Amino acid sequence: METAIFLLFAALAVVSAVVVVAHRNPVHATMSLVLTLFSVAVLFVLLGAPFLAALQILIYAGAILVLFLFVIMLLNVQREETPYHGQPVQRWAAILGAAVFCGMLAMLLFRSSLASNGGAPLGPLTESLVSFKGLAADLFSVDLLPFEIVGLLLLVAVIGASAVAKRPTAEERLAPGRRLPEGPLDGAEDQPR
Amino acid sequence: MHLLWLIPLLPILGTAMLGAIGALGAIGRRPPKALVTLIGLGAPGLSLALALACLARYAAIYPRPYEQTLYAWTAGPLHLDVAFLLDPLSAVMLFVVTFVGFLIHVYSVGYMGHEEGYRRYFAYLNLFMGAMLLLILGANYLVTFVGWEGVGLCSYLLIGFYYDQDFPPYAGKKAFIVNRVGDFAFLVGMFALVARYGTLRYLDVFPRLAADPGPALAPYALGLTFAGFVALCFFVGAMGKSAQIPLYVWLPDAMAGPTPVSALIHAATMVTAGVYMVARSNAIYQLAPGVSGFVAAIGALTAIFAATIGLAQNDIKKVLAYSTVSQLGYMFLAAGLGAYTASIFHLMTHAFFKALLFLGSGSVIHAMGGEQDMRRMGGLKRALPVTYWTFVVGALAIAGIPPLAGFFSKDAILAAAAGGGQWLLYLVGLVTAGLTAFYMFRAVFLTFHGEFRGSDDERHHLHESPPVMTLPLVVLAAGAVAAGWLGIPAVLSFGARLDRFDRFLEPTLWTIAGHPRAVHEMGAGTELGLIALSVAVAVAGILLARRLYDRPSDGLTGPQEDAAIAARFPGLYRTLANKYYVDELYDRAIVRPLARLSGFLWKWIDGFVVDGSVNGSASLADLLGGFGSLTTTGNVRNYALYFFLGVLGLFWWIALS
Amino acid sequence: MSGTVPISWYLVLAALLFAIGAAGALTRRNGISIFLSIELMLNAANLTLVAYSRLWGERTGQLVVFFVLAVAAAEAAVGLALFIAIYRQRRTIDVNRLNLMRW
Amino acid sequence: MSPELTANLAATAAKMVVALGMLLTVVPVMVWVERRGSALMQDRPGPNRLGPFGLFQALADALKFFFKEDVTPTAVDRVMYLAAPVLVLLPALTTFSVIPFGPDLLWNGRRIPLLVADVDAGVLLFLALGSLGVYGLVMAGYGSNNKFSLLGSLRASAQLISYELALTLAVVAAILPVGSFRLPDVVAYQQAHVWTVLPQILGFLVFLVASFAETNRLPFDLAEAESELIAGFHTEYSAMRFASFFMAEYIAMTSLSALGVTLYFGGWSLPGIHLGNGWLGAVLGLLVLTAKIAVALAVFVWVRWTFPRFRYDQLMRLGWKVLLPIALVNFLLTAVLTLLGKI
Repeated sequence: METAIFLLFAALAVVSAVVVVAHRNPVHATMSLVLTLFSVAVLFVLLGAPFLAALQILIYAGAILVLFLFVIMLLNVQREETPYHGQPVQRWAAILGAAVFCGMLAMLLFRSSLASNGGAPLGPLTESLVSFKGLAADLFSVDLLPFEIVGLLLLVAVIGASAVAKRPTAEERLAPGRRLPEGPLDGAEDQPR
Repeated sequence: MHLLWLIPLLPILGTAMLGAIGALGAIGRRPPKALVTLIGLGAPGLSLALALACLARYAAIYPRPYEQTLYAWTAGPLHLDVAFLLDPLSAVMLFVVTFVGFLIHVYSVGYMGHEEGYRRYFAYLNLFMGAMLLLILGANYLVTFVGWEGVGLCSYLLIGFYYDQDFPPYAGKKAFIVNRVGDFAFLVGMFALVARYGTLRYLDVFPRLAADPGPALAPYALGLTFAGFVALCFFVGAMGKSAQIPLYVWLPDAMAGPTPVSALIHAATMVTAGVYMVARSNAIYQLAPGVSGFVAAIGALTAIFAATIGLAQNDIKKVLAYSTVSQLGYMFLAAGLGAYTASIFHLMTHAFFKALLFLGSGSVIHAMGGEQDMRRMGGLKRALPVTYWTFVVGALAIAGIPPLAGFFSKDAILAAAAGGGQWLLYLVGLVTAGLTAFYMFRAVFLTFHGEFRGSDDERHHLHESPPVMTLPLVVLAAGAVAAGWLGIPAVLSFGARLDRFDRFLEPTLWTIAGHPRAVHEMGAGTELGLIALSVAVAVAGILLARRLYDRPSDGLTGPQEDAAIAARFPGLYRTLANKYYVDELYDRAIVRPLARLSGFLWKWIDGFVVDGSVNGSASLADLLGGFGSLTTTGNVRNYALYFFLGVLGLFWWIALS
Repeated sequence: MSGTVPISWYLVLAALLFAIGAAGALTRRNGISIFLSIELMLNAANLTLVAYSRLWGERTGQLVVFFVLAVAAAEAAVGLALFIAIYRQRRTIDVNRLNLMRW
Repeated sequence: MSPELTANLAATAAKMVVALGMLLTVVPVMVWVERRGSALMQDRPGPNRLGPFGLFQALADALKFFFKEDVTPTAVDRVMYLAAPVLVLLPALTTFSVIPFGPDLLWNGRRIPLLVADVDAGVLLFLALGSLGVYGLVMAGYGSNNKFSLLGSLRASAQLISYELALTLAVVAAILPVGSFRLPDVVAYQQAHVWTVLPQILGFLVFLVASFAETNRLPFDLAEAESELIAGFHTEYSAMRFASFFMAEYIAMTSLSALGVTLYFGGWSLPGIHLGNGWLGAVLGLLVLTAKIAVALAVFVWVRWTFPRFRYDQLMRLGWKVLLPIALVNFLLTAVLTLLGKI
């Protein structure tokens, strides 16, 4: 039963991940990523981390990716603008590199002790691993400092994001030394090499 | 006497102080002139006082040399000390340099009083005094060489004193570069000495040479013995410093400096350093008779050569400059003949009367507002009586009229030539003496007699110099009269031994084992005859000058007379006036080929090879950088790829190997 | 759930997801797509962390995932704001055209 | 299959039937309530021809949707366009699974909790699944390839993630004293103490306002503001697909109402009355819960026909500058008081 669930969602995750990187339409890609996240969340539940699964969906799927979609629609990002010409090396090197990475990881996996005992069934889930209380207790005692720092980071990120994305006021737009093109830029200097 | 080291140090300190007070300029204030004068005169003055005190003390231990080691510098087996030596030879030089030097400093206060760079002038002059004293007091060749280079530097600085004009800096460079040739030979000589004897200390080298001359007589290089080689090297050094053929060319041009400088450096002291050096190294020269003969020949040649050029010069300082070259030739003639005492004797008397003559000419130039051409002078004796009379004393002294100083010293040299049987050299010396008398009095008559030939402005400007300038003239004139009395030759002593100078210097002459010094004996009659002859030649020269330039029977003025002579002997006169075209010859034979070689080195070796390799490596770096910059596409994805591949590599390295 | 699925399966899955994300981040030209690929890689890392957490019975891995989530949120906020700003200036978020930082 | 598993599956299936039946019957009822209610408020008859009080009007509407021609515009992004209605419906239906609708049933010696998904992270699951609802709207708007739709879904997504914050904070504050994400625990806590609405009146108000926004109901229905965007994200939909959006809206309302009454008004319980763990208790619990939800839905209808529509900037300002700070303060106060043991 568990194996079946794993296989189902693992396959779903991989397929949707491929769609994420392969689909030319960013909205589809984002939607596909939602699916991947959902699958991974299910795997989190299998691994005894229901809290993280919930967070994954609540924060990642429910907030971050909505933000992505929001921006995609706001900027009206259509299909990718420039074709691949002139950069075959980049593409194939990247894909090859990813493959090599996979291979190396697999090699590492089979060389390590996981190869011998990794296949053995795991022990039963412990209460301390699954319960929210244990996680919360750690978060507010052992890891209090990182927790606070993360809070600070989020605050900074909020302020920074609003500062960066803020539409310049009329004066700022007219200030000397600023160039805010209203239409598409002339292509000459921007032609991809 | 233990304060000997202060004598050269004081003027150097003076220089340092004069330089330091220049820092006042940083706060926008000029150093007060009185302070400059105080330091500039005080340092050599104290030096003179100390020198006199030391000499007085030295009398007690005479004739033993006194050596003072300040600092022992050891480099492996080589011992090179900062040490000073006081012996009869350096005592004479010490007296001459400090005494004449101080007088010229005093004179300079008046002469340079209205010039820009008063402080700079005294700083250089003090530095010169220090270096010169280092040169003569040095207890080994190295200290002497330091002084030697120091005076060369000061000479360069002072010749180029008027650096805002065109010619003086050029003349300064010329002096410096020509001197380098000699200095190089001097260095080579020192190296040879070190290589063979392992020391440069006078009181080491000379006693060993004197005790065992054998090794020094072994063949060494250039077909010469070791002694001959070293002697030749030192003489080439002396050629440069003391303006002998063929390295004399810088000295006439050196007149571009202020006149007191000409008097001090280019007449009285520095240029005699070569003579001093040869005399100091007499042990070596005694072992190298061939080179000594060469020295004598060069001296004689220089003497008559410069004298003939002096005949046709119209610049009063040029006349004196060639006269100096000529007199230095005399000194080398004597030194080459082994008459070292005679050469030093002449050196001393010459210091007095040539300094006097230069300072006199300076007084004239001062009065003329900078004019140096004798053709624009004339009749100055009424306006400048003191200058006139002192100048005449100097001229008589150099002409060799008894009983003035020049008579005795020149006679000593001629006697040495005649006594050694070198009649050709004697003849040259005699002719030179006549020529000297002639051109000196030509200068006297052209300058002081006759009618004034300058502009009205200059006539109104004519004035006798202030006492601060005339007083040194008078003192030097007294010296020019009396200095010779220290060395009255035996035949004129009437039984008394009045040749004190010879005897005083005797301890500095080394007696080489197995090489007894030649003692030339002449009959008293012969000697008296020769003296009479030389005096007659001098008088004849003076009279001829007077006939031509003072009371012209044909009603011609001096310059017109020159023109007439030039018309009668055009080729000869032009050759003399143009100094035998030596400068032009050097230009063609040495300077231009050197310039072409330098041009070649510059364009091809430096420009192509050196710059090429430097630029080439830069270009290579640029090229490689160009390849490298191909990776800098500005495309973030490319960078991300590099990063990713790097991570892969790290991963491989850390996790899998 | 007694854990019948070997932990190495999770790790292989995570590696696969990571590789896919890496390939995507390096081949896409659209800024947003690159961002998505990076999120994918983060998720793969998270999966690894949770898997190890399960393997050792330790909560630490889960805690780290929690922090990763927070950081990802911050990163997304700032990153997207940057894209908006860039879009205002250049009317594109195609990273091939955002190549001013060369030479 | 072990008998244990079989029993569990059977129980779960039964609970799902109950829950689904409830949710699906709510829709036609709500259509009728909405129309009659609005008519009542506007002092007009409303639909009154079909059946008693026009009750069958809703059935007629449903039949109409079933038999209308399904039009799919040619320029749409087909995957998005077709998936959107399902995705809208899915979270609305699933969220209800964590709502308990009666006391635990003791039957055949086994204790059956009366909720479909009895998980520890119940509230979280509700919020997580609810947050996925936004994707349906976004996909619908984007997939329609229509600028009005796109604008509508943009508005919807921004609105949803904005109000989700306040909503979540209010919910968390409500369950803070309970110390559990399980909703049965929440009900038990309220039975033991007092309805949460009393101490959490501030949180409840935030929850209430945020609920209107979350369900895209007036006064916050800017995503489908007909005067500006025709019908917003579902402009291009027709027939059953349109009906899906329609249903999703009411089901979401119902689910949210269920969460609200469970959190703040004791859920299936009544204060001071113990329903027992038998069948009677289960039926009574279900009835009590239904009644409470009905009241809540009535409030939705009441509000809809009472308030005017907000402007979009007003909506955002309300969400970020009023509700969020209130929710934060409320959360902080609750946390401190809980820590001090005052609640």
